[in-house]
This record gives sequence, structure tokens and C-alpha cells, in this order.
Amino acid sequence: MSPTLLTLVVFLPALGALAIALLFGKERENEIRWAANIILFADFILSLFLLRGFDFDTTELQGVTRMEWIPTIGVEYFTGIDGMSLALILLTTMLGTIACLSSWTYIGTRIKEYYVYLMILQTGMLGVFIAFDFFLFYMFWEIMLVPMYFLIAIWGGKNRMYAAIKLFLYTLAGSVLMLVGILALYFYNHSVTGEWTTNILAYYQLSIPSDLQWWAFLGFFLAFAIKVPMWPFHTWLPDAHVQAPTAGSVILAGVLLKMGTYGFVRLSLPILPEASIQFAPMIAILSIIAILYGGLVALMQKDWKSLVAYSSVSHMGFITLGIFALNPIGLQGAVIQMLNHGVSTSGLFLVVGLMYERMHTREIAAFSGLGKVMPVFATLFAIMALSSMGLPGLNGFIGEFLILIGSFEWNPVYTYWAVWGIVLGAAYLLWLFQRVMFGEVKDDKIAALNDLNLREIATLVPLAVLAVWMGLAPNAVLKTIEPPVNAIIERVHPGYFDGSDITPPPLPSIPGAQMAADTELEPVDEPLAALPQSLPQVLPIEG
Amino acid sequence: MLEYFWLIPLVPLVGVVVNGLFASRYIRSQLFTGVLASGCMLVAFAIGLGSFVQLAGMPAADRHVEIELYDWISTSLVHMHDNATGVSAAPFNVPFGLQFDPLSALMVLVVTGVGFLIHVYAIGYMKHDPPDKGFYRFFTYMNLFASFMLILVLGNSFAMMFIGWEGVGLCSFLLIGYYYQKKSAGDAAKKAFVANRVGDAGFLIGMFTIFFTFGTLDYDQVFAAAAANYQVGAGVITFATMMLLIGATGKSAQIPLYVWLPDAMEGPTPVSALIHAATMVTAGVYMVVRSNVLFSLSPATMTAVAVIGALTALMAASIAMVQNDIKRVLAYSTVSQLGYMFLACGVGAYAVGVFHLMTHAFFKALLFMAAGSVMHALHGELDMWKMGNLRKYMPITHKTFLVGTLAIAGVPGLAGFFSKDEILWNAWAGPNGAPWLWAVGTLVAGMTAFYMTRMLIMVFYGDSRMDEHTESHVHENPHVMTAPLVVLAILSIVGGYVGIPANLQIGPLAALHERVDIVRWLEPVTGGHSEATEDHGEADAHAMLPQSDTLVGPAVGGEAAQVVARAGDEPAIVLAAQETGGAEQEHAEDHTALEWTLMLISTTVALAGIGLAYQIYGRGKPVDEPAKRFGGLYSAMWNKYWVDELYNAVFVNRAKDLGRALWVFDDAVLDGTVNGVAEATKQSANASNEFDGRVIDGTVNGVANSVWSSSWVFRALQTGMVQNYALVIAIGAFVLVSAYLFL
Amino acid sequence: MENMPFALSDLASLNGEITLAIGACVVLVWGAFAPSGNRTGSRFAGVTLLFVLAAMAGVMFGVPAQIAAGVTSAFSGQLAVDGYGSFFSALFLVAAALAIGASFRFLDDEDAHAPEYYFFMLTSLIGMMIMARAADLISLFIGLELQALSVYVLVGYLKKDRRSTEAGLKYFILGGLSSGIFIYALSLVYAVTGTTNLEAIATSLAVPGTTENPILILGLILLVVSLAFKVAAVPFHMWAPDAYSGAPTPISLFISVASKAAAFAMMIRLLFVAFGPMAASWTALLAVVSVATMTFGNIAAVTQDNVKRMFAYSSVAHAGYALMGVVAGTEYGITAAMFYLFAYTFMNIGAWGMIVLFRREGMPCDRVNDFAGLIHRSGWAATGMVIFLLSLGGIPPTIGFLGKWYVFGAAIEAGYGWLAVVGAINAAISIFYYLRLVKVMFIAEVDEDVTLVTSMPLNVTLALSAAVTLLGVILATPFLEWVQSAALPF
Amino acid sequence: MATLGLNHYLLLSALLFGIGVAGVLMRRNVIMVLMCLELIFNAANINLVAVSRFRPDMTGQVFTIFTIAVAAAEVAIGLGLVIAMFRNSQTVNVDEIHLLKG
Repeated sequence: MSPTLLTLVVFLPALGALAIALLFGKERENEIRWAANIILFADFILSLFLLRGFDFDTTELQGVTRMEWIPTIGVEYFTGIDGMSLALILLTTMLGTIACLSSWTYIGTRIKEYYVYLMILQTGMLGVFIAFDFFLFYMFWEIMLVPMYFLIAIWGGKNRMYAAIKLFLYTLAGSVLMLVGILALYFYNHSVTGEWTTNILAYYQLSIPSDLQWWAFLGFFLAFAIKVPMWPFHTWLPDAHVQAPTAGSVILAGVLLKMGTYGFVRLSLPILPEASIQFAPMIAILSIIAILYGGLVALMQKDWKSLVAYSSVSHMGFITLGIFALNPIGLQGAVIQMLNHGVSTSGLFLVVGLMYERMHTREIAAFSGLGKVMPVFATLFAIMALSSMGLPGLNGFIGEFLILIGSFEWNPVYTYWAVWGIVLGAAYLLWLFQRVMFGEVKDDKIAALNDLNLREIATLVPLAVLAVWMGLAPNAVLKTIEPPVNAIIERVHPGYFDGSDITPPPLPSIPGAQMAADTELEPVDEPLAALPQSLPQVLPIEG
Repeated sequence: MLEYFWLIPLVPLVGVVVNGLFASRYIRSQLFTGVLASGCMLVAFAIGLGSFVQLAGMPAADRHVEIELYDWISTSLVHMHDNATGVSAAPFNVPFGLQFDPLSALMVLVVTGVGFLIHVYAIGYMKHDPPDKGFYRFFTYMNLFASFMLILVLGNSFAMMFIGWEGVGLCSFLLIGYYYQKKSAGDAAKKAFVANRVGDAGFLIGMFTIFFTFGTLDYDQVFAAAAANYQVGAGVITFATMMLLIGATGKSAQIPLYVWLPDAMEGPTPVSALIHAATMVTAGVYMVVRSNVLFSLSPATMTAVAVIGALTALMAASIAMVQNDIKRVLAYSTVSQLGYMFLACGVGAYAVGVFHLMTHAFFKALLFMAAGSVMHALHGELDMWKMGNLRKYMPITHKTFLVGTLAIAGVPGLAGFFSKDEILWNAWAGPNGAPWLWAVGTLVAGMTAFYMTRMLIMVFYGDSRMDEHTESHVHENPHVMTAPLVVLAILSIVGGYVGIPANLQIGPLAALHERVDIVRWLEPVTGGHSEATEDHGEADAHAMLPQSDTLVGPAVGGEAAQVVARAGDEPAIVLAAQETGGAEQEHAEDHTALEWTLMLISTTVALAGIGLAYQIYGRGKPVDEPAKRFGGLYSAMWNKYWVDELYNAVFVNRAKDLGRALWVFDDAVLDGTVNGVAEATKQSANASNEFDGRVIDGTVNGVANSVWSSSWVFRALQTGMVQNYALVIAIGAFVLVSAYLFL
Repeated sequence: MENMPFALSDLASLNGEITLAIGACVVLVWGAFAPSGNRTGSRFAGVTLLFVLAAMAGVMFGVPAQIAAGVTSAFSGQLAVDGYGSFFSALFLVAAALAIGASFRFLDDEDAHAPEYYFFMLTSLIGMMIMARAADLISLFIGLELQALSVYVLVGYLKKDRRSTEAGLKYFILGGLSSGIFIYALSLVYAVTGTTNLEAIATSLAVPGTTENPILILGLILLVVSLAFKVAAVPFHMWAPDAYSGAPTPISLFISVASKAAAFAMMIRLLFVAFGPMAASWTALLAVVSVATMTFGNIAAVTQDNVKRMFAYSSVAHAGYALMGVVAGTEYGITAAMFYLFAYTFMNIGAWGMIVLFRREGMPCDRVNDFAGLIHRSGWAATGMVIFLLSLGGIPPTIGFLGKWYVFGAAIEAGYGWLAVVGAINAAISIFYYLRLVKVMFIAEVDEDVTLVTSMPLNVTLALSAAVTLLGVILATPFLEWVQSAALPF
Repeated sequence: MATLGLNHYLLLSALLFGIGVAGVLMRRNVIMVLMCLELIFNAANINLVAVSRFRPDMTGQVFTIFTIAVAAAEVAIGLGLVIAMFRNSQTVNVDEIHLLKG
């Protein structure tokens, strides 16, 4: 797998945006549409080639590009992927394509700008998944915000300004605190090793003192928790989702929210293992609150889209619960649930968008009997809803199931609470389904609706297929993410795998740097190293 | 055939794919769709039958075939909670595996056999639906259901069972909501799924507990490890089985989660027959029987199962006595009969539970389909007060319905008599039996006889209460609908002879018993534990003997009669006695006497129920006499004890309230600062039109608001008067000096 | 040599200042004889630009040659010859060049007399350069006053505009007060230490007991007060919003960048070189001032409807960020503050330059709503403005982000983690009002009464600023190396 | 008779400084404000000269010369601005110039 290909996959959308901005006049709307769709689709196809020659058994980064960038402060252009990044990149390119396709008629004004923003956003998101340098990571992390702001602020609903500013400010407030955390680690690293570096992998090798870990974790936590969003930092989400255009919601739910959980997995856990353990119970409780709270609030929504938005809060609660179960199965479940949520919630947002485009309302009460008028739509909606509520055989089940097992391994009490999220999931989604799909066709407007056209079907069918495939054969994904997951868990709970026939792989090493044979990770802390092997439980918080 | 048994759940999928994708646009033929769907069921049945026969030809101990199609889920390492089994950590691996053993085989035959008949029936029943709209949808769902149900009974692990478990729930949802234009149908569908999900939450927790105890979800490994490592009464097992029981009460409509089943009657009648009578609702029973090793290790759970079963049976039967809706009576009857099955399982007579499951599948499917036949003829009329004297117009329906009624009422000689009697006997004499359980069971038997007779009379006898238009159109239904009724009627008569009770094993019946006995057939599954074998050491010894011959029963009974008999076996009643030791013969004689007594009492009670119903309703005049006579009780029963209202008030509405409250909380508190500064909110509302319309601003907004309002405060300091600026400089300097001095 | 008041070679180290002084004379004399009015401003602008560029060449090539030759100071220690001074000199000259680009057409449109305008610009430049290089309290004071007096005039330059004259007068009164405090503080310091040479002051402070002298402490505090005034730090900032919003926009542009940078240059050298031994005292004072400055500046900007005032407050806040580097009290901190000012120069000039574009009915206009629908009029202008605003907000990939990286880093390195957190929160607050402008530009409908008045020099100014702002991170290395090599050793 | 020490001069200059600052803060007439600014400068000058005298060091006196020159320039510029201001708003009262605020 060549670094060039990876770089191309990431930057092709941005180049495309530049090309569209410079080459096309505003009035050449259809050409712009075609160009944008073709570029993003080509990007998706290219990203599939990443699979070729990908080594699924290693945690080492692949497709690495490593260049000096700002040597004065130790910043490198350092990109590469492991299994987890690969999965998220494929998700992103696919959802990007779908989001672009779904905008064909939905977006009627300022076409050129729209596609330019969409494509810049795409590069920003992809960049986060390949960046292994803090500086670069942070750059991509923040770049995303700007086009997203415009997508919501220009093409959003009635209250769009409020939602866009809220999204921007809220997430920015989190990420600047993360920046402070990054800098704290940066100087600590310098004080220990005497080197200025922002290479994330270098930080995997550090043993950071507890109090610094605690503070840095807090900074990272705020950034990621807001992005996820975890309860009680979630209030930007319903606003943003409700106001955003469909493609914006798709991207937001499908990819942007994953940034937060990705950050937890990629940065918080391996760099700050001790603090992760300390924070885990609190995060678990917040997650469970999110699961139940999101579900209950979703139950009472009158707006179709905000219902889906709150369901996101609930589902993301599962993901954070899985991550902070801090065991392999919970983490595997969380990562796969990230993909699942990307597939199913994006699908649900597409569904809402299709209806909004036809009816110009999202009031649930305005719909009734759609099943009769639009059978194809109803079927696809049903599949997405079922996948979202975790029906076995579809993708959502795998993630929730593994996460619940993970949290059960940690502490069954968490599972006893979280499992009610599944009940609520069925309740609000089926109630929604019943209200809009069942019942009499109540007015002529609904009776006159057309079922989906080919383009619209093309946006939903890949998601439906993926939902079934990942539900029936999740192993392809599980195996891809297993090496990184094992490595991270070994870092957090050294000795977790002792006595089993699994040898956890090391965390990725810095390519090019000569790794001495004894660069086994030092145990983070003595009490941790002496973790009883049979019971990976919550450790008492020290200090 | 046996090596192809894994095809059984896949065959109906052919129907799903073909009908689901092509019927609406390209095929548009009721005949094709119906025949394809039924054909799939028939093929599945054929494969099932072939495998069954082959299985029967194997030694009892070897009757177990497993196949793993592919690795479904396999994950990294998980640490167990419990070290009793010696496994401290294992990956969580779930193969997509199926197994075929006596229990699965029996269930497969019931599902595909009864399912096939119902599919055929539905071709006639659904013919008013256009082939490219509802009709194909119906058959697609039905086949999908069959597929999931078969996965449920064939799965080789709890996880596989869960796939089927949720899948059938989904199909149930879709089929209950089939007439989705009706709001009540949509509501019922949702209620069914959500109630089931509550149970599923229990199931999941039970499953997790099992996994973290045994390190696997595979039945064989779990049961072997449980039997080897755990004593009766182990806490973790009790917890796990209690959780599983919650799941079972959801699926099998037991207290406290039974409320969805009566509402589920909103679905088309074939659905009620297949899903809500014969198959899906028995999944809970199947699960308990399948996990009998675990349940038997937990007396507390067993007691709970028995008590829940008994109470459900009693409560549902009492409600059924006063309902006027033909399908609701049958629905409550189903709940009640499922309670019987739970009672059987709870007292330890698992095989008997399965026995009743099978006979119930026959006669309840028959009753539902007959009721559907009536409805069909009456254009969807459900109210029994608007029927009467239908035997004149619908002779076949009448006769088959009569058979069904007699069967369920427990009239000796018919299927229901045998299975019900076995249950009652075990309720008294089984390892966990108690006289009061028997008493409740017997009372329910009488009530069952009462409401079934009442129904029979109201529908088929007496004077017609139909309006003229309806009456003029009433006619017997076509053969495609009546033929399945006839087949099921025959099964309802002979189905009971596969499990003849000990006291009736005389003459030809004894000979038959030696050849076919469902209890013995299920022994590899249910008999592997201590209670069953203590008294029957001998039977075990016999089981080890080489098979002298294997007989395939007469074809007349369909699948059910084809039970293998083994020569020279003692009657293998699973739960023959409580005491251990002593002379076998004496015990047998004691039992026989007691069994005769109990049988006579229960039969008498059943006949009394019939007589009472005839007394009240059979005199040609419809009366609301019971309503007057038992005012309060009647009204309680009529209103189904207000359980729906209670649940709505306590759970549903509270959940909604909570959701609403949290939403307000979200808006007001989280999303709005502790709105300390009322001024801030006001100003922000004025100052910025993007804040418009938000009466309640929240935490986040509150922060924004305080920034906003402090901005105004700060700006107010900037007076424009240059000497004020100078003053601020002077004050600033002073503050710095004092700060320096005092810090 | 010892007896000479100064060596002739010392003049070489003044080549930049001398060039500018000649330029100032040329402009003034030519202006006296040239016919006035009738849009002749661009000639003087051109000449001035020429001299500024020539001075730049002198600073960039002449001074390094001297440093290479081992010269460290000139004029008997009055001026330091070091990279630090050159860096700031170059920064002022760049700012001046860009400001001239923004002034070309502006003066003509305002019908203002050009020669004196450029004359004062040049003299203020000389003052700033001396401020950055002064190694003695006397030269420091002279540089400061030269700069300040020139700037007072420039702020009040539009003599028919009430707002301009009012701003000039206010600035003058308050500036005079702060100069008075400054000179008084210097006199106290002199009273205790007996010397005006910065390094000598440090030496005498090293004598045990000196630093506890109350007169010295009072002097230091008053010094900090007046320095805080010059950088417009809260609560001594109050002149800034009025002066910046009243002044002609190109002058606001110039002084919000160059004067501020000059004040920082002076402050850093004074505090670090002369008062290094008392660092503990002034870092504590400045930490408080830094927090107040960031917070107050940002919050006050939130509700502004006038873009110039909004940016005025924003520049107050930015002084707070730059102060974080000073507060750190480390060499890293100096580097951070210097780089922050470097970044700030370009993004702020860009943002102010955009305001110059707008005119309503021929008059300069500066309401937020005047920016309405800019995207529909000029995609380039709107995109450029977004870049500047994002950079001011510290959002990557702009140079402002790298600046924040540095100053937050400096604070954290020095153990002021909490200060970095406050800075981070402030960065988020600032986005609130920057986004307001973005919103207006991208979403609101075009106001037809407003016209965009462009000119080639202004476009060049904007394009250069945008280029540095956007590419500053990607091509950061040479800039950073320059800054690092120029930072005062401490 | 007590000799005048350095502290007396410092006290005097402090008084002068205080009067100057108070004048800047309180006088409404902008000319008076200008004069008070001069007082502040002169306070500094007294310090410089006195110190220069008491610890024999010429720097202070040199500094004073420069300060006086600067103060002159300052007054010149200040008066210019006051005149411009007066032309526009017909007032020399600092209370009345507050167009720019908020």
C-alpha cells in the first residue's frame, strides 16, 4: 500500500474543491454537481485500493509519509494508517460520496460554494484519521469546523445561524483545551527526552506522571466529549442536526462525531493510560446517562430529525461506554459501533432528508401512511431503523452486543443500566416508524408523493447492504481492528493478555526510528503492572 | 438428509428474496407468490422430516448433529468473572452454528408442518389483497418469520437463539402491523416489539452472565460445564436463569409481559395462528426446555417458572371467559395454555411442556384458522354477539372447530387431554410439583372448557344474530382454506397419542406407547439430569442397549406420529416420583392409582365447564346474565384486570413524562446557564436575532449570555470621557501597587 | 576612540533610521513645494515606500554585517546592535510598507494632505526602531516620544473629521499621562540605581537589598503601568478603542500593529535586560494584566456593531495573548511573544485593510452590516477576510494558530498552565465575534449603498497579508528560525 | 538648620507628580490638562537633576535636557491637536468630547 495513494485519497477532495473554485463559474451548476460527485466517488474508489496489500495483522503504521515540516518546534508531516484508521477512512469516503449524491436536488442555491465546502470538509475529516503528528492532527481537527459551519449556516434551516455558531464555539472551546493538553505533554516530553517533537507515536512510549496525566486527560476529555458528544455536552448536537442540510447531518453523524471517540481511542487511552483508568467510572456513568437520557428524550421528540439526533446521543453513549470499559471486547465493540453508527444514523438522516425535500417539514405529526405511498422508501427506512436499534443480523447489534459484553466484563452493573438503552431504542424508532409509515394516508399531499428515484435509492442501498454485511460478517472488521485494540489494552492494562495464547502486538513504533530490542513499553505504574489477571476491574483511584 | 439440515432455515429465505424483490414489480401473481411461499415451507418440512427420520435411526445418545457454517463473531480476549469452570479468559467467539437434536427436530417439524398448512390457508385467506401490494408483502414476512423461527430452534448457542429470537420479534412486529392503515394495528405492533424488548434486555443479561460464567455461549459446552461444576442452587445460575426467564415471559406472553399478545390479534388471522399461537410464542418455552440443565440447577427459578405459569394460566383463562371478540378469546386462551407449558417446565416436566407445546400448536392453530374462516366468511366480523348458528352455513369449519374445542377442553381421547393431563399429573407429582399447582391447573382446565364451549355455542349454535346482508353472503370457504383445517383437526385428535400417560398404558395403548413416546424421545435433551434418572436407572441402562428396531409411525399423524419407539423400554416418564429408592413396582402402582384419581377429577372439571357453559349460553338465548351475577369480578375480567391501564400509567406514561421532562431540562438547564442573569437573557433576545424565539435559553446559551451581557457592562465603562480613562489608569496603577504590597 | 563621543562607524548601525530620516525630509520639503490637493497622494506614497524599502534593505543587510563584525552596541551603549532590534525594525518596516499600500488611495479619497502624513509615518517609524534598539533609558525615552508624538498627529490627521481629531486629542492626553508616568518611573529607577544603561541597571540590582527598595519597587510598578499603557493592556487600554476607531483606517492599521509591536519590543528589552533580577515581581503583575486584557478585550468586542471598534478591542485582546509570552519570563516566552507579534502583524493588517475597502456614499464606513453579502460581491475578498478572521481566532491552518501554539506553550512551559487555559477559553470567546462578521459576509443580503473601493496597492497589501497568514504555517520554518535567532538571550 | 537631602527632593517631586496627575484627572479645560502634564514631566526632571547632584553622575542632567526638549515638542503637538479639535467642535472642554465611546 503506497503512501502516495493514501495522500492522494486524503487530498483529492481538497484539490477537487480548488479546481471547482477556480475552473467553474457559479452558473455552471450541473457541471459542478457532476464534477463534485465524480471526484468524491473516485476518491471512494481510490480508498478501496488501500485495502490492497494492507497487512491486517500488524499494528505498525502503513502507507507512511514522514517529512520534516517545522523542525524548530519538532513538527513533522507524518501520516499513515492502521486497521482502525483504514476502517474509518473507508467509512468517510463512502459517506462523503453518499452525502454529495444526496445533495443533488436538495441544495438549490449557491451550488458552487456548497460543493467546495463539502469537499474541503472531506479532506479535513480524512486528515484526522491519517495524522500521527499532534500538530497536523490538530490542524485537520479544526479545519473541519469551518466548512461545517458554512454548510449549516448557509444551507441550514430556519434557526441555522444559532446552530452553526453553537457548533463552532462549542467544539472550538473543547479543542482549544485539548491544545493546552497537547502542549503540556509536549513540554513534558521535552523535559524528559530533551527533544521537541509532536510525533504522537513518541508519546506512546512515555510514562507520564499521574497528576500531569490527570490534567492532560481532562483537556483531551473536554475536546472529545464535546465532539462525541457526551452528556451533558450534547446540547449543540440536536440544534446542529436539525438545522443542517441532509448532507451536513450525514457527515456530522457519520464521521464528525467519530472524531471524538477516535480521539479517545487514539490519544487518550494509549498516551494517558493511568488517567483513563481513573476517569473510566465517571465516563461510564456519563455514558449510561447519555444512553438512557438520549433514548428518553428521543422518545418525546416531535421533530423527526431531532429524534434521530437524540438517538445519536444515546448511541454514542454506547460507544464511550465500550471504550472506557478498557477491555478488548468493549473497545472492539466501540470501534465497530463507530462504523455502525456511521452507517445507520447517516441512513436515518438521509431518510429524513428525503422526506423533508418532498414535504418541507419534519414534524412527525405531519406524516402518516407513507408505507402505502412509498414502499421502497419504507423498506429502506425499516432496514436503517432496525440496524440502528440493534436487531441481530444487522450491524448495530454487533456493536451494542460487544459493548455490553465489554461493560459486563468490567462491571455488570453498568450493563444492567445500559441494556435499557436497547429497549428505548426499539421504542422510539418503532414509534417513529409507526407514526410516519403506518396509519391512513391522511392528505393529498402525502398521497401525491413519489417513491424514491434511482439516485435516492443509490444513496441508501449501499448503507443497507453494508448494514446487512456487517451484521452477518462482522469478522472482517473485527479482525482488522483487533491488533490495534489489543495493543492499546495491553498499554492500559499491562498483563491483560498474560496466560492466554494471544500475544498483544506493540503499539505502533515510529517508522524510521531504530527501535532497540528493549523498547517494550514500560509499565505505567507499579500497581497497574500487578493487576490481577483474572479480574480486570476498575482500579481504585489513587491520589 | 441429515447432513443438509442446515438448509432448513435457508429455504424460506428463497421465498423472501424472490417474493420480496420481484413480486411487486415483475411477478404480480397471487398464485405464484402463494405457491412459492408455501412450497418453501413444504421443502423445509421435507428436509426436516428426512433429517428427523435419520436422526431417529441413530442411537439415542448420538442424536445430535451440529454444523458451524462460518465464524460469525470472534473477538479478542475476555476475562471471565467466575473461575469455577477453570476458564479464566477466552475470546468471545460465536460461530454461525446450527444443531439438530430431538428437541430441535420436533420444533422444526411443528414450525414447518403447521407453518406449511397455515401458508396454504393464507393463500385463500389473503386473496383480497392485491398480489403486488399486500399479498406479496404478507408472504415475504411469513417466510422471513419461518426462517428466523427455524434459526431460533436450530441454533447451537444462545447467541444464535437470540438472532432468531429478535428476528421473529421483528416479523411479528411487521405482521401485526400488516394492516398498517389502522392505528390500532400500528400501536399493537409497537407494543408487541417493545414488550418483547423488555424481555430481551433480560435475555441479554442472562446471556452475558452465562458467558462470563462459562466462557462460551455454546449449548453443549455451557450445559456440560454447568452440570460438572455447579451445585443445585448456585447463585450465579439462579441469576442467569431468572434473567432468561424474563426474556421468556416477554416472548411467551407470561406475567408480567403478556399484555402484548391480545393486542397482537390486530394482525391477519393466519399470523395469529402461526406466530401468536403455534410457534413464536412458544419460543420462551423452547428456551426454558433447551436450558433445562441450568434451570434445574436453580430451584428458585423453577418455582418462579411454575408460579408464573400457573398464575398466567389462571388469569388469562378468567379473562377469556368474558371476552366477546372471537380472536381475543383465543388470544387469552393462548396465554393461558402457554402458562400451562410454563407450569410443566417449572415443575420439571420439560418434555411434557414440549408435548403440550406440540398439541397446542395443532389445536390452537386449528382454532385460529377456523375463527379466521368465520371472519373471512363474515367479512371480518369479530364480535361473537353478531354470529350464531353458523354450523348451518359452514359445516367444515364447524366440525373442525368442534374438534379443536374438544381437544383444548381436554375431552378424553383428544390431543389436549393427554398433554394437559400429563401436565396436571406432574404439577402434583413432579419434582417441583405441589398440590396447589395442580389445583390451579385443574381449575384452569374447567375454565378453558367453559370459555371454549361458550365460544363454540355463540358462534356456531343458537340463533343467528347476523344482520341480513351478512347472513345472505355467508358461505363455506374454499378448499384451500378448509383442507388445512381438516389436517389440523386430525392432528388434534391423534396428536396426543405420542405421549400416553402411565395409567393409560394398557392394551393397545401400551403397545403404542412402547413404540412412540415423546417423553422418551426428548430424553437426550431433557433427561440428562438427576431427577429424571434417579428413579429410572433402569431406563438409562436400557437406553444404552442397542436399538432393536426403529419404527416410523403411521403417516396419518403427519410429523407428530413419527416418533421412534424403542423396544424393551420402561415407560420413561420423566418425573415419575419424588422419592428416591424403594421398589420401583410399588411406586408405579401408587402412582397409577393417584394418577387415575387426578385424571378423573380433572376430566370431571372439564366436563363440568362444558356443561356450565351450555347451561348459560346453550339455551338459545344470548344472555348477559354472568355480567349481572358477578358484577365486580366480571367487570375486572372484562377489563382484563386493568393491567394495560396500569402499565400505561406506571411505565409507559412515566417514561414519556421522563422523556419530556428531560427534554425540558435539556432545553432549560443544560442548554441554558443557571440563567442567573435574567437581564442577560433579555438582552440577548433583543440584541441578536439568531436567538429569537428561544424563550428558555440554557446553560450554553447562558454562558454566551453572560459573555454578552458583560460585554455591555464593559462597554459601558468606555464612557468616551477621557478623564474617566485617566482615572481608570490611576486606579489600575493603585491596584497594582496594592496588589504588590499585599501579595 | 575612547574620547570620541561616538565613532563614525556607529552611524552605520543607524543606516535604517538615517534612510528614513532623509526620506522624511525629502517628503516634507517636496510636499512644501508641490501643488496641494488634486489626488497627488500616491506620489508621496510611492516615494515613502521607496525609502521604507531602502531602510528595510539597510536593516536586513547592514545590521547583520555589523553583528557579524562583532559590534554589539553603538553610541556609547545607547543603542544595541543585535538581531532582536533588527527583527522588530524589519517588522515595523513591513507593517509600514503594507500600511502605505492601504493609504495610497485612501488619502486621495479623503482629500487629505499627503506629505505630512507620510512624514509623520516615517518619523514614527524612526521612533519605533529606536525603541526596539535602545539600550539606555535616555534613547528609549526619546524613541518612545518620537514615535508617540508622530502617532498622535497621525491619529488626529483628518482635521475635518470630528472623530479623528477627538481620537487624536484623547490619545494625546492619555499618552502624555503615560509618558509622564514613564519618565517619572525612570527617574525613580535612576534614583536607586544611579545609571540609565539597561545592563548597568541589572548589575546594580544584583546588589543584595536593592530590589527591596520601595522607591525602586514603586518605579517598577509605574514602569509596568506605562508599558502596559503602550501595549494597550487592561486596565490601561482605554485609549485604544477610541484612538483606533477614530483614526484614519490605514493609521489604525499601522498603529494597532507597529506601535503595539514597538511597545512590546521596548517592554521586553526593558524588563528582561534591566529588570531581569526582579522577574518574579513583574511576571506576577503581568500575569494578572494578561488575563484581564484577553478577557476584557474579547468580551467587550462581542457586542460591537462597529468593525473598527471590534477590531480595536480584538487588538487589545491580542496584546493579552502576546503578554503571555512575556509573563512566561523565559527565552521561549520571548520567542513566543515575538512570533505572536509577527503573526499578528499580518493577520491584523489584513483584517484592517479590508475595512479600507468599504465606502458608503463615498465616506468610509465601518459598521458590521456594511460587510453584508461580501461573498456575492467578491469571493476573493470574502475568502481573504475569513482567513484573517480565522487566524485572529487562532484556528489552523493559519499563522495565528502557530502564534497561539507558541504563547500557550510558553505559558505552560513556565508553569502558567492556568494562564494557557484562560487563553484557550478566550480564543473560543473571540471566535464568537469573528464569526459574526463571517456570518454577515456569507449569509446576509448585499447592501447596495455600500461600494467596494479597491486599488492595486491595497490589493497587494491584502494579498501579501493573506499569503503570509495562510501559508505561514506550511512554510513556517524560515520565519521561526529567524525569530529564534533574534530572540534576546535570557 | 537641617540640610536639604535627596529625600526632600524626591518628596517634592512626588508632590508635583501627584498634583500633575490630579490636574489631569480633574481639570476640565484641555489647556490646563496640558499644563498638568508638564507638571508631571517636571516632577521627573526634579528627580533626575536632584539624583544627578547627590550621586555625582551627569547622566541625570543630560536626561533632563532631553526631557525638557521632548516636553516642548509635546506641548507643540498638543496645542496643534487642541486647535484642530476646537475648530471642529468649538470647545476646549474635555467633558464635551465624547463622540467615541462604548
